[in-house]
Amino acid sequence: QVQAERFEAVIAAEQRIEPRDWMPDAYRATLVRQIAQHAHSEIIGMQPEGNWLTRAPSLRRKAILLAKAQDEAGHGLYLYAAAETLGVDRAELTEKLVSGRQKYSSIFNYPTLTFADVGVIGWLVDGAAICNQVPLCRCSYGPYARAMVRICKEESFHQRQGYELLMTMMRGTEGQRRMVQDAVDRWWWPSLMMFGPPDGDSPNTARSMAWRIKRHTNDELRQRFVDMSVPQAEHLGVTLPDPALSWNEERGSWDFGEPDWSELKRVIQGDGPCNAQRVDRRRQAHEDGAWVREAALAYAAKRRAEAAR
Amino acid sequence: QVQAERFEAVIAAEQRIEPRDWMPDAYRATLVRQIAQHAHSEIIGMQPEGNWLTRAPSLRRKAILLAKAQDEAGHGLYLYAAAETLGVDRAELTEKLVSGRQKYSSIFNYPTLTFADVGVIGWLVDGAAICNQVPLCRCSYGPYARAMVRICKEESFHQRQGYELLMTMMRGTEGQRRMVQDAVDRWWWPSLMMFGPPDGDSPNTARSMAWRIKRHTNDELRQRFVDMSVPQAEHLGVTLPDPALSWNEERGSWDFGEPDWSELKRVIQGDGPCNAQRVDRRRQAHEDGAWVREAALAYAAKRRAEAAR
Amino acid sequence: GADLAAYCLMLGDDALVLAQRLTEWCTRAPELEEEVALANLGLDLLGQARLLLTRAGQADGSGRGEDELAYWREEHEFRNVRLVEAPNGDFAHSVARLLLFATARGALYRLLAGHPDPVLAAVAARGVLELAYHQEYATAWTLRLGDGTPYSAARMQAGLDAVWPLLDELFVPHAVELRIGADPSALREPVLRTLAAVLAEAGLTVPEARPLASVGGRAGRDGVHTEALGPLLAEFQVVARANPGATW
Amino acid sequence: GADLAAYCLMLGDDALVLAQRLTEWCTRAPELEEEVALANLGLDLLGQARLLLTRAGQADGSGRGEDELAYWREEHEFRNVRLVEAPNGDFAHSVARLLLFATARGALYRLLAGHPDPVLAAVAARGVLELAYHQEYATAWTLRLGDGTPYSAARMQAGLDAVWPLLDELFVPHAVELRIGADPSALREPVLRTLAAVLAEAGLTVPEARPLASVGGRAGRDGVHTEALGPLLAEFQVVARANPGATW
Repeated sequence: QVQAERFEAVIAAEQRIEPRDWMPDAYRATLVRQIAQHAHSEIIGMQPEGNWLTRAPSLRRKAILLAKAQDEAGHGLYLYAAAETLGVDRAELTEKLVSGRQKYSSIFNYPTLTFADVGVIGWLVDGAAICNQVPLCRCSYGPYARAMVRICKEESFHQRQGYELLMTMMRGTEGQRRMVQDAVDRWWWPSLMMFGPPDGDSPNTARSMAWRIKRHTNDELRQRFVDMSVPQAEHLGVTLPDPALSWNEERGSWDFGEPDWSELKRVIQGDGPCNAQRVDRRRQAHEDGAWVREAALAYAAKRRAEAAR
Repeated sequence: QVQAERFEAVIAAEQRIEPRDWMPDAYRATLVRQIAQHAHSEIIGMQPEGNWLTRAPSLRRKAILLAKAQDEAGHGLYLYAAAETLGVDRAELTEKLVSGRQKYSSIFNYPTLTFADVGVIGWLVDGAAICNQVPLCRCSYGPYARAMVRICKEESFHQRQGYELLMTMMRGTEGQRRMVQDAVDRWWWPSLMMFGPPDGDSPNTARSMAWRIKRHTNDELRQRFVDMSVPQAEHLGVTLPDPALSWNEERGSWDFGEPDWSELKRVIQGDGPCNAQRVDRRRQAHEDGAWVREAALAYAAKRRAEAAR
Repeated sequence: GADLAAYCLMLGDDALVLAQRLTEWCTRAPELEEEVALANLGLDLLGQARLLLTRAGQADGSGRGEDELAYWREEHEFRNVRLVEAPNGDFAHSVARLLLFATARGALYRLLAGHPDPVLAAVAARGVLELAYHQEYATAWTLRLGDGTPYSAARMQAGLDAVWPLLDELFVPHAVELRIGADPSALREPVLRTLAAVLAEAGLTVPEARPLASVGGRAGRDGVHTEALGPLLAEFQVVARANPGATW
Repeated sequence: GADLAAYCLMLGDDALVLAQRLTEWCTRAPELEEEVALANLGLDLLGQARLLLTRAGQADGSGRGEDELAYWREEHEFRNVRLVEAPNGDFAHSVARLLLFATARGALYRLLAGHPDPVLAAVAARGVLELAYHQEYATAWTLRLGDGTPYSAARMQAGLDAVWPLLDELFVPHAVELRIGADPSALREPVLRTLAAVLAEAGLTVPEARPLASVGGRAGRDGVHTEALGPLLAEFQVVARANPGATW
């Protein structure tokens, strides 16, 4: 009881809960689920762009993309480490990912079909991720908040690189401009859906906000993203595929159309264009690597045994 | 003794030995080895050209190449069937191939590096094979001789198609002509080596000739091939990479340089550019297919059991 | 003109892309007889593709030949369903895909054999016979693998489960198909019935998998493919594109 | 000029092609730490390749940039040794290749750090540090796998056996190397000694495999490669070539 009051007080004072502090089971469970999904998203998120690594059309872009993939693996590592402070381990979470028992961001279940997709993922997907994540830098759970600070810094670097790629392509050939517009057409709506279902359909939001795990509702973040993206699209010279998009003088915000929530639902249920492919790839890598991980453990055990002698 | 005399008489009369006839063990062993090597060569020989199947630059050439690969698998089937008439089975021979205990023609241990290689293999490699094989249509062992009749007919069709591809390429772009010349430069000497070591180095030739398994010495066949190929090269407009090549008025034949027998030796010993790759691919296919073959056997056994009921 | 061309591209690209996947089996088949058979299926489909692409190039008035259409279009201009571009997987996976495709395409060709366009009608008429053999081949292997060993039955079921979500796209009518071809939604029932009978005989389960979602309502027939098509085309087109202006 | 350019292409292509093979590991590594490490090695090699190709384009007077050289040369114009183009195989196979390459290339860079060409000298000087890390990484994994489980030891030995025939090509001097670079045959002894020590510690056997034969005396440095390079380049170059005149 005293512990619970102390916990509430820390939250109310906008201070951080640390691993050794007492916390409610539901708080812990919510965080584990969220951090795990976030970590999984970083790892699965390497695939759509990784699809273009071997085909990047300039050595500079290849280096940028490879560095980004490396960053994402690193983000996964921080986040799994943050989850481990809550008493779960990485192997267990990976097991849940590859067996389909834990989710990752649905956006990664769409295919990347041209090199422009790499740029659009940087611009829109990383952009949406940043909108989601910046508030998490002030999340009540210390290790997660600190991981987010570092991750957000790198993500905004990735976003700038993505946008810069698109700017370069828009100044290029007709074919390049067509590729950019086509990629925007395919990624715009899925990006909006990254913020999750409409607030009315998001039962856990209130509790997460009370716990300072979440800071804004899905719809608030979605609006912020749209308001940020529309002028960027104009500057880029692309059309966003939403005829309902219009400036609302009164609200000082952009009105926009309704995403196809039934599509989101299908993707979340596992029937998206790439769900099976993404999980299969991760599972295959995990299974193919099992003997390597075992060997490393066996080797380390032998060295420890020697040292103990 | 009577049997041996009858055997010798059949051979002397240029008639055929058939599967149920008595034959000396050494005759049988020589034939098994030769037919198996020949069958293996058809199957391994699918790989160098098969390398370009998915990349053939026109649909017509893709169809031609696919039909050729199909023919080669068919040739392998006839030849394994011919070997089976001598009391060995296909599975046993395949086992010997994939474990490296039986050879195939060394020519297939060279890489195919451009699409022109497909044409040059048709022209030179199939051409050399035909020189070797036409006499085998009169081989003393009936099933082998009959298989060769059918095979030779298809091989000469392949040779004409290869030559026709090269003619088309030589009439094409500068790049295509360069590809053809480059391919000829790489394949000419290995093709000459297809006839085996010089006669002085070929200890089994005499016995095989006595048995009417072989009809001409290696050097005779090699000379025939050179005499046939030089005017074809001229007609094509390519240079054969042998400065010693010159018309010998007296012999009514072309003089030519000495192949690099040490290279042939290395390739035969297993160190050629593609030996490991070729056998690995065949072994991989064989191993990957094991469960399929087992399933087919199990299914057939179930159907037989049902029918017997 | 434009509709007929678009329709021929759809059917032609289906055949072309699946032929390419079948050629990938060359030198990798489980048995020599399968090398021969798979090459044969590939040759049939390649032959259909050549006639259909040639017809498309005539019908759209562009005068593009089969090779121009096969080698010089970009990925988003290909109109094949996603089923045919999926990687081969193991032998059971390839058999499963072939079973679905051959059953559905054979049924479609039967409808098209009376098409007013003489080329399309001729391709369909010959295709009915060819696809009947493909279907028979795939059915025979489905039975062997499904009712072979426990391992092969598991592989066969896994292959079916993997390709099943891609089946439905063959039955979703595109506007062009409704205008000029046959309505493929009419095939759903009979094809599913045929497949269910084969699977029942093989002791396999009809997968419950739902259809693979499209991207904002667009899929293969609209030029929106999976990530598998790009690498397939890169390999397919590389030599032709490296030699512009060449004849082969 | 021409010799320096040719030499920079040889070393640059080695780095470029191996970087490409390393990037193929991305999303396929056995552990996340290995994802990070392999990407890091790839980035180092890609960095070296970019400097060396740029230098080659300056030195031959053609003014070709790194991308023109990387994306618009044909296979026979690539000058890398065949070791780097071989397919990755499993993790042990990739580790074995990396061990051989890093040990030999590190030794070469040490010789080249005092090269009269300032760019080459700078690449080599930084490369010495980078390759030392690559060698350390490969050595650590060779030990872990060689002295891990019986299975991993078998895989590691198989990987070594597979790549060993390709090692010798690194030590066969090309005329250009003798004229402008360092004689790589001087590296044979010390590199083999280093490798033998690592394998001994790992409980592995130094393979007895003989060097892979060349084709009529020509190999990677002469532009005569294995069948693995063509498909690698097809994938590598496809987007750049599909968009001539584009900037990225």
